[in-house]
Amino acid sequence: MSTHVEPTATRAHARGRLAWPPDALAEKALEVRRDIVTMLIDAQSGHTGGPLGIADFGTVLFFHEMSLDPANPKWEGRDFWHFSCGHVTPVIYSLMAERGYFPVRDLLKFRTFEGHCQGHPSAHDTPGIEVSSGSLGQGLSVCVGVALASRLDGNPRRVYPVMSDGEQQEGSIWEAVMSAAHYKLDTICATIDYNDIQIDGKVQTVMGIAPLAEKYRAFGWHVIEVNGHDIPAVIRAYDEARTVKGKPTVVLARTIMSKNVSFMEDDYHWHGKPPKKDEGERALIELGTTYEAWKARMLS
Amino acid sequence: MSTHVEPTATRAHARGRLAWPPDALAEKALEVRRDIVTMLIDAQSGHTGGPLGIADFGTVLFFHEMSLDPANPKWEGRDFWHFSCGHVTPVIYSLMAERGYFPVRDLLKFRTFEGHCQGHPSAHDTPGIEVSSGSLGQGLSVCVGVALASRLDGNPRRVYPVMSDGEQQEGSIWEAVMSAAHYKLDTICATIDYNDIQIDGKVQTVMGIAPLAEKYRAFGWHVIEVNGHDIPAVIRAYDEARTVKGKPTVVLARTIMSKNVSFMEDDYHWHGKPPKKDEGERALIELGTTYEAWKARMLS
Amino acid sequence: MNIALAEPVAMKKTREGFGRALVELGEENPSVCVLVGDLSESTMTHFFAQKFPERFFQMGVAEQNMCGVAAGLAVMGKIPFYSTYGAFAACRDLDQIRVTLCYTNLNVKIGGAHGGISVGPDGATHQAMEEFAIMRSLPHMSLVVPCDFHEAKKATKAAAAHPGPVYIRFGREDVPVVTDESTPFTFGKGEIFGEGTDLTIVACGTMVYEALRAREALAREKISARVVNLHTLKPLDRELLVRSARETGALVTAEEHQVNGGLGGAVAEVVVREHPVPVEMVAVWDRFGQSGKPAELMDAFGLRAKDIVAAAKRALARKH
Amino acid sequence: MNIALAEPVAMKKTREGFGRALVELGEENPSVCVLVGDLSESTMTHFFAQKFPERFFQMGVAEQNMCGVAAGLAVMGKIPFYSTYGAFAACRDLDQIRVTLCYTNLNVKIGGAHGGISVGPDGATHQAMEEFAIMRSLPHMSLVVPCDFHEAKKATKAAAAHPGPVYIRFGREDVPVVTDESTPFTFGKGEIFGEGTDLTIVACGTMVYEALRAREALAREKISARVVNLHTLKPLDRELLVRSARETGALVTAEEHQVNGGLGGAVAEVVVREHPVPVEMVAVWDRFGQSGKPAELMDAFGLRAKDIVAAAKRALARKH
Ligand SMILES: Cc1ncc(C[n+]2csc(CCOP(=O)(O)OP(=O)(O)O)c2C)c(N)n1
Ligand SMILES: Cc1ncc(C[n+]2csc(CCOP(=O)(O)OP(=O)(O)O)c2C)c(N)n1
Ligand SMILES: [Mg+2]
Ligand SMILES: [Mg+2]
Repeated sequence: MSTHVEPTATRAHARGRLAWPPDALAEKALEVRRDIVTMLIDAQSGHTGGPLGIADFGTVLFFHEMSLDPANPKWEGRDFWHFSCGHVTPVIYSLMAERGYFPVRDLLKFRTFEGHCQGHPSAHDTPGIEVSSGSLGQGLSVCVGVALASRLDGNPRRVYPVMSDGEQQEGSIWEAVMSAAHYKLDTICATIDYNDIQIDGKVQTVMGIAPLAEKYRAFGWHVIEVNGHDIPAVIRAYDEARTVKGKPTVVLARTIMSKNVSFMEDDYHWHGKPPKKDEGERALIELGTTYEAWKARMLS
Repeated sequence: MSTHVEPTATRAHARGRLAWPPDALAEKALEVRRDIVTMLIDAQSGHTGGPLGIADFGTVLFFHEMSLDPANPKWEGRDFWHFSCGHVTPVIYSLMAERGYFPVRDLLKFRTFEGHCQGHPSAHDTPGIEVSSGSLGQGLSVCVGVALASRLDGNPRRVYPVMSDGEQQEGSIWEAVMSAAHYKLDTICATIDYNDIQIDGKVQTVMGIAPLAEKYRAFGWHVIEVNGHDIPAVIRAYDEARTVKGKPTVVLARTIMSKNVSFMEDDYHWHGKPPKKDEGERALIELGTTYEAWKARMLS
Repeated sequence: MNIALAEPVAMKKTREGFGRALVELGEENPSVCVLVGDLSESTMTHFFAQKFPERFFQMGVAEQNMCGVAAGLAVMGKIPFYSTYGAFAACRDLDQIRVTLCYTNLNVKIGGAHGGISVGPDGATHQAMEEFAIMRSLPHMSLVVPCDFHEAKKATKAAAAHPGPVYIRFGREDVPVVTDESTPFTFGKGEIFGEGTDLTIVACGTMVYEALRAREALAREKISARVVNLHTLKPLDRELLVRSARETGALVTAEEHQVNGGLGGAVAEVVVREHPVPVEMVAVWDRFGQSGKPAELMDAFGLRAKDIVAAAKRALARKH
Repeated sequence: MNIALAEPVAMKKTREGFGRALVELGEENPSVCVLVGDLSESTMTHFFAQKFPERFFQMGVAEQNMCGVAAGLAVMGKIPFYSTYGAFAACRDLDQIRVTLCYTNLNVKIGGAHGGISVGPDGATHQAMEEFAIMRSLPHMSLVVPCDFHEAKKATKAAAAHPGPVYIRFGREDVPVVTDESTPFTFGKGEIFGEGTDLTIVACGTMVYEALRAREALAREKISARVVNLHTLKPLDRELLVRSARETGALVTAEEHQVNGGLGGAVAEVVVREHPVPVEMVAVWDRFGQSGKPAELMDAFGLRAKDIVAAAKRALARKH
């Protein structure tokens, strides 16, 4: 499953693990950011900051790490991914579309009555979304269940929950953390978007979760701390996780909210609002394109 | 409030902190165990193991550590106590009755239609119970609220939540643990009945919570580990807790379920069932009395 | 059909029907899994645990996680049943039930033990009496309330066969066995357990037995009461309810549950929309339970045949 | 009383009424405290936070703990209001609400923001449409659903004055202002917002405006509809409902909530017990919401004046 596949647009639909090289991943992460900003300009509703911060490690997951089959989302050889922080749909949908789950143009119907890209992930509407989310703190438990089922079936499937940091305040997360260690689920490799921001401000000010690494260690997990924007480092982190036996792994991905859009970076006001048209156009220029050009690319 | 009061039956009703000496506390703990077994023989329903294990540190709380006024349960100078593990009502009610909240004879109506001693603590029924409980994992949050309110009022009140160890599996506990540290509530001194037993067996087998001390430390608490049956050591633990500033304290009281009844000790089958009449009589003999004698004492 | 009560009537636990059915399901279908929240004996899932340890998951005292783990098992094609006391099954993990289970429409079954006031000495916290209202409000959720041991077995098997989330409510105590293996049971359909023309008593769970006793008492006073065992509260058998309203002109509902939004509410909603007739409700009147012997509590909370008889007479008096 | 709608009608958020009322309460009563789960602007509790930082408690994304902490504040004599989105306020901490708040009967107020399908683009997970059924089932709990900005303020103030747990439901969007400061509001009592003789439309929340529009449309067809603003669903104004059933002979209920166990259910339960008449229900028909513009969704889910008009005609046709 880990045979390296050449990164060409078409091969993004390929079954299995793409294992793209870092430069190709960086390029794709840039495209994902452009998708995110463009879809939010059209939707005029939705979350900007988290998705832009997740773009880098998210791209590593979808285009390097995970074994997937977009054409057949329920492929039995697939790895399982689930975003417990359902509000980051712009990056989830962009990664899915770019990977080939559905046409990129569908992103332009984000949060509309007609589109399938709901405000929060809906298994009922979007091909490839296996479990709905949007209420924080529920997803890690689902992944524990998936890992237990895969073990029962003798399926080596790896399981990739993605969580946000504010979400770590939910007690249900710690129930799931405790049970994953209790059942020694070493197929679980969670990633936490550790941007230290939530809706009302800095996570440490709202309700401190530090020292998060020590918390996970005390709960019996293997912890890897990494710069979530350093693509080679993120690749190494997931490689390391695959070598861990007898305990689950959490990758604490230090990120900057709204990364790569200067006037949005590390600002909690961008947690849940979309850019106005002009703000979005400025953002896209910083991202090396224009609204018209990128929208045309998305529609093509 | 810490003036030492002579331990005489009558003085158990005294307002304030009794600060009884260890020998008097040991004697009272023995009486509490006798109450527990006797009330359970009559009720033929209820929890035996947890309550017998809590008797020692519970007696230290009610007869040494806490400032209370049984005659006026809402006394504004009172410390606040709350058993989050509501199922241990036999020890709660015995401690309350022995301390003077209500007649000891009321214990003999435990779990009956007529009595006020409900199966789980009911603020609606029992004088001195301030908050109902029985659903695990809710009580520490209540104590955080009490500590915040007391701080707002400039009241130095200390707050004493009691939790069980199986209860540590509830995520709501970790939400409360996180918030108590976030708000630096050093007036909170929690005790955990760490008997390593829950309904279905050993806590470590059912759903491991170890290393519990490290978990609490990683969540920003001061941790004191103590033998929950060593009365002088428990007294020292609570003394130490009063010196801790800027963070809450948890006393991990290592206990033996059903302590001091040889044929019940450390056996999870005694979590939730009462002794049959003959079993109870044997237990009371081990506790240095008889059913008739102790019941007469309770009725007097 | 007219159910004839054996004299003396045998007594058995509905939760045992659950536990036994799980073992049979485990034998029939390797996808069936069971999860429990540190209550394997109370929920009688220990039978399954002994037989299929590898498919039994002890989740400890963590209901939210138990629900989510069951969801994950279902995503991978398993048929998970998770169980704890109904008060916690319906309330502690409701957000997970709503979003992860119901919105995704996952094939997860919930066994809620210790439902009703008849739970007895444990008192109010452990007497689940709000689950009907809660589960009825959730899209995609089904709700079944078996009346005895045999029906509990059938309901558990039917839940496994029905795709999507299902909540099944069980009681704590031995309750009268009113059905046998051969009594018909169709998920989503009520059953007439006693024919009658003057009014219809619609009951579920333990109240079906009380309804049958009430029918006997009413018969002695020349009042002909139909008894409907409405074991499935959701999806609701509207057709049978409307037909009973039309044919008998008055209804009495009987449930071991709060009066707001439960069986009585479900019946009232159908009746006013399709065929308004007088309805009297026998239920817990918007109050918490308390400790006591199950029988004492059933009496004190007005959940007996005599209370159904009195309600029947009030309903008849209002019939025009 | 007959409410006259201003043309054009002003638009304002009910949750802003909540936020403004909290500030006034904070000024009047030093015991009033506010807690929020990382949503201070969405719940508009930030006004209070700015004015009374020492009495404002940020609890982060931890609803269960927020409920328990509020309980502790109440035990010590404070009057805590805690707030988050209704979907989470009613579901994530329901076990705490049932046992710690309701069973103890503590003086805690819950502000559930973002209720109803009109929440819009966020989609199903964030559109709370089950809270009425859930809160109605809990002993000691009260439930208020204000229809506009002014009523939201009054409801918040009334909740502070009423001892015991109270849940108040707010919406996300600007909604028509149908009342003013002087419009009467009594906790636990419905208000007749439009007199009528042929039938009665019982509505709450945003649907009160739609009901008033429906009344105008029906009037044009010579149908005289009474409109009752039933802002308090619990305790229920049985007297007014029964009187309306008796005087007008047919009812239509209108709510931005699931059809099972909500306003329609509450009305149906009273009507069948006291004065059976035809009732038609305008509600969300046991399905999850979705993304879309609030107006699109109100249309698509059949929650408009025209839907009430159609229901009214169905109810009249069944009236004898
Ligand atoms: C159970 C629950 N409570 C509250 C919310 C509302 N909400 C959405 S995102 C969020 C927190 C945002 O912080 P974080 O999880 O760190 O995401 P980020 O802002 O970094 O994208 C909250 C409170 C929710 N979705 N679910
Ligand atoms: C939320 C909740 N889930 C389940 C239960 C049922 N229950 C009562 S006690 C208990 C666990 C017992 O273990 P522990 O807390 O350690 O108490 P101990 O046996 O040591 O007295 C459980 C699962 C409950 N009371 N509340
Ligand atoms: Mg964050
Ligand atoms: Mg224990």
